[in-house]
Amino acid sequence: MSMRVVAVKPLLYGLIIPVLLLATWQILGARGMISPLLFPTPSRIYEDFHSMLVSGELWTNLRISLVRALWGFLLGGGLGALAGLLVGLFRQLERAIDPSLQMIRMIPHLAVTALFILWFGIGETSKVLLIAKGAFFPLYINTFLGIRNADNKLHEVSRVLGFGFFKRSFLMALPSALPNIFLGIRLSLGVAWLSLAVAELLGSTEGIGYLMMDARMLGRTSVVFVGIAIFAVIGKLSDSLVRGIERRALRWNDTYRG
Amino acid sequence: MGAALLEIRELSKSFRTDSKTVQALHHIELDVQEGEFVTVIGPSGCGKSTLLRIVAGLDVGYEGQATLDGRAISGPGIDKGFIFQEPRLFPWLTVEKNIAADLSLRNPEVKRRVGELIELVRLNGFEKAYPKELSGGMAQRVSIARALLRNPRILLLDEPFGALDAFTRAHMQEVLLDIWRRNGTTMIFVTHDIDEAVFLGSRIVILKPRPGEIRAKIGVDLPYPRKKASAAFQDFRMRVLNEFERIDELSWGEAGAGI
Amino acid sequence: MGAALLEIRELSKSFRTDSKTVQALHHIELDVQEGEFVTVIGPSGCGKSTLLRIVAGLDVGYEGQATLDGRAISGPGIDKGFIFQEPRLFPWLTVEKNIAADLSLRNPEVKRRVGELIELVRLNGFEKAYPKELSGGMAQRVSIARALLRNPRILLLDEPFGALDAFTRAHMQEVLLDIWRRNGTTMIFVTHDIDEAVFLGSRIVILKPRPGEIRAKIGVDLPYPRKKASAAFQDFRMRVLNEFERIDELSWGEAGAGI
Amino acid sequence: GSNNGNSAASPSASAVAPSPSASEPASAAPATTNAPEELNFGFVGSTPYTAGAESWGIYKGIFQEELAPYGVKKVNIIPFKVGPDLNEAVLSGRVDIGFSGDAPPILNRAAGAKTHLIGLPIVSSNSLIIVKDDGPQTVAELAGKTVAVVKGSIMHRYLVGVLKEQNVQGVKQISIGSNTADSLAALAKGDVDAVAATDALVYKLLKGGGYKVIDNAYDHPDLLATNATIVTDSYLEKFPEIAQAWNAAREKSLEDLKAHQDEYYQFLSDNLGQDIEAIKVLYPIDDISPTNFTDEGIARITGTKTFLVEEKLAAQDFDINEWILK
Amino acid sequence: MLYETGRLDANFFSSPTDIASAIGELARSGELFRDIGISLWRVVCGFAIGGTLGLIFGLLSGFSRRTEMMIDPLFQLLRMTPSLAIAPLFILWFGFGETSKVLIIAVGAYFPIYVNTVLGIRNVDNKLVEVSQVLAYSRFSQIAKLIVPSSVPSILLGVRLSLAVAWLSVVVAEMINSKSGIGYLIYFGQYNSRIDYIFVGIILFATAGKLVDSFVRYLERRLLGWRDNFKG
Ligand SMILES: Nc1ncnc2c1ncn2[C@@H]1O[C@H](COP(=O)(O)OP(=O)(O)OP(=O)(O)O)[C@@H](O)[C@H]1O
Ligand SMILES: Nc1ncnc2c1ncn2[C@@H]1O[C@H](COP(=O)(O)OP(=O)(O)OP(=O)(O)O)[C@@H](O)[C@H]1O
Ligand SMILES: [Mg+2]
Ligand SMILES: [Mg+2]
Repeated sequence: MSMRVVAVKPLLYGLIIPVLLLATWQILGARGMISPLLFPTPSRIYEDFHSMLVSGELWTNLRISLVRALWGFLLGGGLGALAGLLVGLFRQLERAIDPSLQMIRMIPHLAVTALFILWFGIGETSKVLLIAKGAFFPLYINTFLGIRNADNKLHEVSRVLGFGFFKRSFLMALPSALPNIFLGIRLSLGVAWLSLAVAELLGSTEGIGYLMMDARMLGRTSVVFVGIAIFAVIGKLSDSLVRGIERRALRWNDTYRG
Repeated sequence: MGAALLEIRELSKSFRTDSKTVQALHHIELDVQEGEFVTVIGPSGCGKSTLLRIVAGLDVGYEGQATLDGRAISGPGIDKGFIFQEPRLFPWLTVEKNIAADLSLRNPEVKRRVGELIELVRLNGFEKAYPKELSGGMAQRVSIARALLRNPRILLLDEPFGALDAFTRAHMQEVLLDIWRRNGTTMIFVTHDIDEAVFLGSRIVILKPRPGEIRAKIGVDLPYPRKKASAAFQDFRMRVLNEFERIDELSWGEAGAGI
Repeated sequence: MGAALLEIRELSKSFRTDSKTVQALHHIELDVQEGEFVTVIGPSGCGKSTLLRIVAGLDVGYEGQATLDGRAISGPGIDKGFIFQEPRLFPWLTVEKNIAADLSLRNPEVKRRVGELIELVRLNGFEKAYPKELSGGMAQRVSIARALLRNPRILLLDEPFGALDAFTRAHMQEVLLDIWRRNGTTMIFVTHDIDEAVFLGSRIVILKPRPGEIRAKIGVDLPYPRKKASAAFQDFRMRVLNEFERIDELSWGEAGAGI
Repeated sequence: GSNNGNSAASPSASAVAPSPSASEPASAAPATTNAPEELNFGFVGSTPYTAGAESWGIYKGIFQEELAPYGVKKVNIIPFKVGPDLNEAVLSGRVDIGFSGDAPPILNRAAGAKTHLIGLPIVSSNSLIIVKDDGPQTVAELAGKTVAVVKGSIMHRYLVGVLKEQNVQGVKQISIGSNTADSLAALAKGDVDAVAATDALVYKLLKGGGYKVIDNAYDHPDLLATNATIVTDSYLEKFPEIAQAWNAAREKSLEDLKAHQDEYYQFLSDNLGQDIEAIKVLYPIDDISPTNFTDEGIARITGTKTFLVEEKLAAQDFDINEWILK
Repeated sequence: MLYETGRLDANFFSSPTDIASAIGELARSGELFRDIGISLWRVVCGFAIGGTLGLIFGLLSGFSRRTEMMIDPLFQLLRMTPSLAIAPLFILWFGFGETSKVLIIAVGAYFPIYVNTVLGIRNVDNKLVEVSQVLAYSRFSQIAKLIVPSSVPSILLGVRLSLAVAWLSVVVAEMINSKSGIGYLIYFGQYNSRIDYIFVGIILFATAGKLVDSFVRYLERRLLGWRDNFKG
């Protein structure tokens, strides 16, 4: 089996179900068995997608959303990983801050939008921070648990070799936690991406989330679906990217491969 | 001889688990002088690893005293090298990086020493291999090299040669004796092989199990290099064997005869 | 003697990694008869474990043929027992549950046999202990008991006694011989201990490394039970040692002398 | 936000007394008896019931009683947070009769939803512009400033109308958050200079001090909005007499409501979590329109539609008169 | 304190005393317990459905590469789909009753468990997999006695994330046609200028978060005593 085949096969398998679903949807829609107002047919959605693409409207909004999601993810995810690392390494710190973080974790975005606006205004800050709030937790918890899942045997090795705090973190704890950290990154990216929908409510005039809200308000369902498809596809792409990096980074892992 | 480098007094250690309590060590008394080569033997599960771990500073929560250089042992340190019973390599690092561990291979001095050690443990060609690509014995040799790189003042070895074939083992014994002689490293060496214990040790400590107690301490006054075939060697071997055999719980007829 | 139980023809196996390709086995030819006790020795990293894993059906992707009962080995099965070089216990199961593994301890027959085996490997009192509470040798004995419980037709042992002290080891050797005699189990036993190889095997296979090839196959026609002190035993030992020593890459002067 | 839907609870401070209607109660003899057993009535709001004769009637069981002869066994009353939610439910056929501010059903209809208008239960929904005490003092001062408003809502229509009327240029309009609280937070923070809102949502804020209203729709009667009741065509098919049956029930409920005013206010107070005083100011009974269409109502809803079409918010233009179920 | 010195805007914050009195008021009327009860019930049902399915599909996908190739991309697409897209579908299929609320929560709860289960399985030590092969475990034994126990740490992590998402989804679920529940309480507060209710809601969510976390930690202690892992 050549490398090409290896890379293409999973893709083909993965396409089976989505393609079947889309085809069914298109056929049922075309025959009028699904309300085209509620669920415009894929071809209709594609037409809108195409015209938005050509007009440049799509790209402008997408770029803004991407930048927001990225900043939010970097900020929230970065802090989450850092906090997870510290809390994972220090029991005292865990006692001190983990309970509060666990409480904050459960507070819904929608309940605090007014407070975010009050504190951070309606500029980019509040949007990015709201996304960051969402992206923080999956990475925090996964990093934390990844570190706590580190094999004590290796921890003992690091002690015997006289590793200081930094070496212990970066040469022992962090690599041990890598599989979990990658998962955390994937979950955080997803959350960051989905938080856009709420964040772009906060006084936005552009962005994919805004576009969807607006279209929904005005009953332009096919535009809503363009947004949904973009969310899904870009989300999936970013996820696949992380998994690609993960596969390379975790080559050393001798684990079950299914 | 002045005060001993390592002093162990009335050392007891027990493990409490949900189901029961195991007394791993009981009233151990042991002094180790600077530069000594102490070999420790004893039946499986008698507390050899536990003793080594306490000296390394990995296990605390024991009773009695264990002092190194007159100070209570508070934790592991770079001056105490430890070779674990299993290889315990970092799975994400290649052989050479595992040996270097926290030292950077970009440092030419480190690079050179790592290269030397790889040669010494006969792993040339496997510098870039990951632990999952090594055989059992190869992994064990990597962990030995890792401990040797650091030139510790005291080296604690927990059955380091257990997974090696007779020849590689003999080679590694020579390597170890060489290091001992050259650097004056204090060695505490746990083994299951009585020949090995006699061949290497300037003193042999025999433990008996449950509770782990010292059965005997035997000074080996044979000159180095020792010849395994010599009569004097065989004499010592028999003495150790006898002590070992008297360990009550393990006295089972004929089996011992052939060892 | 009819067709061999296990037939290995022109077996080669190489591992490809990012950095290079390692030829672990090269043109291995070996027949094992039903009820034979084959011991395998060879330097560390020469491919012993790889050979055993292929016979067990754990490694596929080799060249040449390996047939059991005339059929190509397609995967692991209940008729082939395997004792790994490391204990590989399930960390979430207690000792007795590790031995029972997928069998239920609520079955009184299983319970009885597990109890017997625990007695046999001398782990009484540790039935309820978790792997992390065991010493290295104790864990290894659990894994031996686990394989013995299943009464396989062919038992593949990869240095099973490596972490055991001399006496426990001698005891386990007796236990193994006893099982072999009573059940007629075919044994393929990898060891580093030449004494052990001669003491147990009805035939000894000597491997040489890189590429892993068979250096010699020596039939041991000493009657059981063997006496390690006997002249005939020592003769065989020397023969094996000589073969071993001639393995080119590993010829290093004096070291071998004392083994 | 709800403000978009300008919830049925849309209040008014003045009492525009509607001309008493002379409509006949529905005929007692139903023509069909095979109407679906359950009728789903959806409205925009956040509480189980809202202001108006419909809620009251359903609460008291008057609708159930009136519709029973047609075979309706159960009337469900379902709140939706925002207009689009209700619109989607209407599209999916899960809501048979919808009740909200006029903008959402117009937008839905313009986008192709098959519905008909069967009533304008309120025809004088107010909107206003609120600022900080030290903010712009007149509509004219809004020039070059930022105003928070929900796009496509009655407040939006009012704001655009007022600005046009007074020829104020360069006003930046933005939508903030899912509810007016978010817009008000932006006002408090100083990120916007004014918010176009409805009375109910700013009542508390005004009472607290520090804010004031600089303009409201009562001063521009053309810009007052209506609330609309629509029925889906698919439901109409199954139950052709629904309009008259529904309106008869509403008529009866309205009479009952007027006969039990204190009870009604108490009911609203319990439901909306406000004290009676506020309820009386925010949801005066006089605000509830008669059941029949009035010219004033039709003019106002046509105004909203025209606005939505002009602003290119509605997907396409349509004729309100054709929309009204005859 | 901050509140009393006037640093916080009374229009957007409630003083602790206000919140306490709101809680008292809600508790007296029995509304508080009804709201907690109903939200709790929805979370439990939604989590039970979503969690179980997540576990099952996670097992399927983790266990077989082929299944993973088939279903995983779809799930990853769905995972990135805003609930906004899903809500109307649910209304269409399931109406406004409890079913759609519970299912919206189930969808939220599904993904963390699914993803973590797949990871847990893919992190099972290959050495132990070989042991199970050599011992000729049946497919079932392999799942029940090897894969599941060794992925328990990961699965529990998934449970933890899932429970959180389930609680957060309550807010989405109770957006439509809800007449009770904590999400409803928050909406009620938002749309009727009852800031104190919003804060009561926030406090309830935070408390739920803490409790859920303590519960999973308790489970971890009970179930994972066998582990020899880094303790910080
Ligand atoms: N972490 C632990 N928890 C509970 N019991 C333990 C623990 N570690 C060791 N023990 C017990 O202490 C005793 C001594 O163990 P130790 O590992 O020191 O033996 P050992 O002499 O090194 O044996 P071996 O030669 O088999 O390695 C054993 O009975 C073992 O069960
Ligand atoms: N998974 C693997 N990937 C790459 N190389 C491997 C792998 N497994 C084994 N090897 C290589 O194959 C050779 C033989 O390994 P094997 O484990 O069979 O040796 P062995 O004879 O059992 O040695 P030991 O006595 O040290 O256990 C070694 O050089 C090793 O590096
Ligand atoms: Mg030990
Ligand atoms: Mg091996």
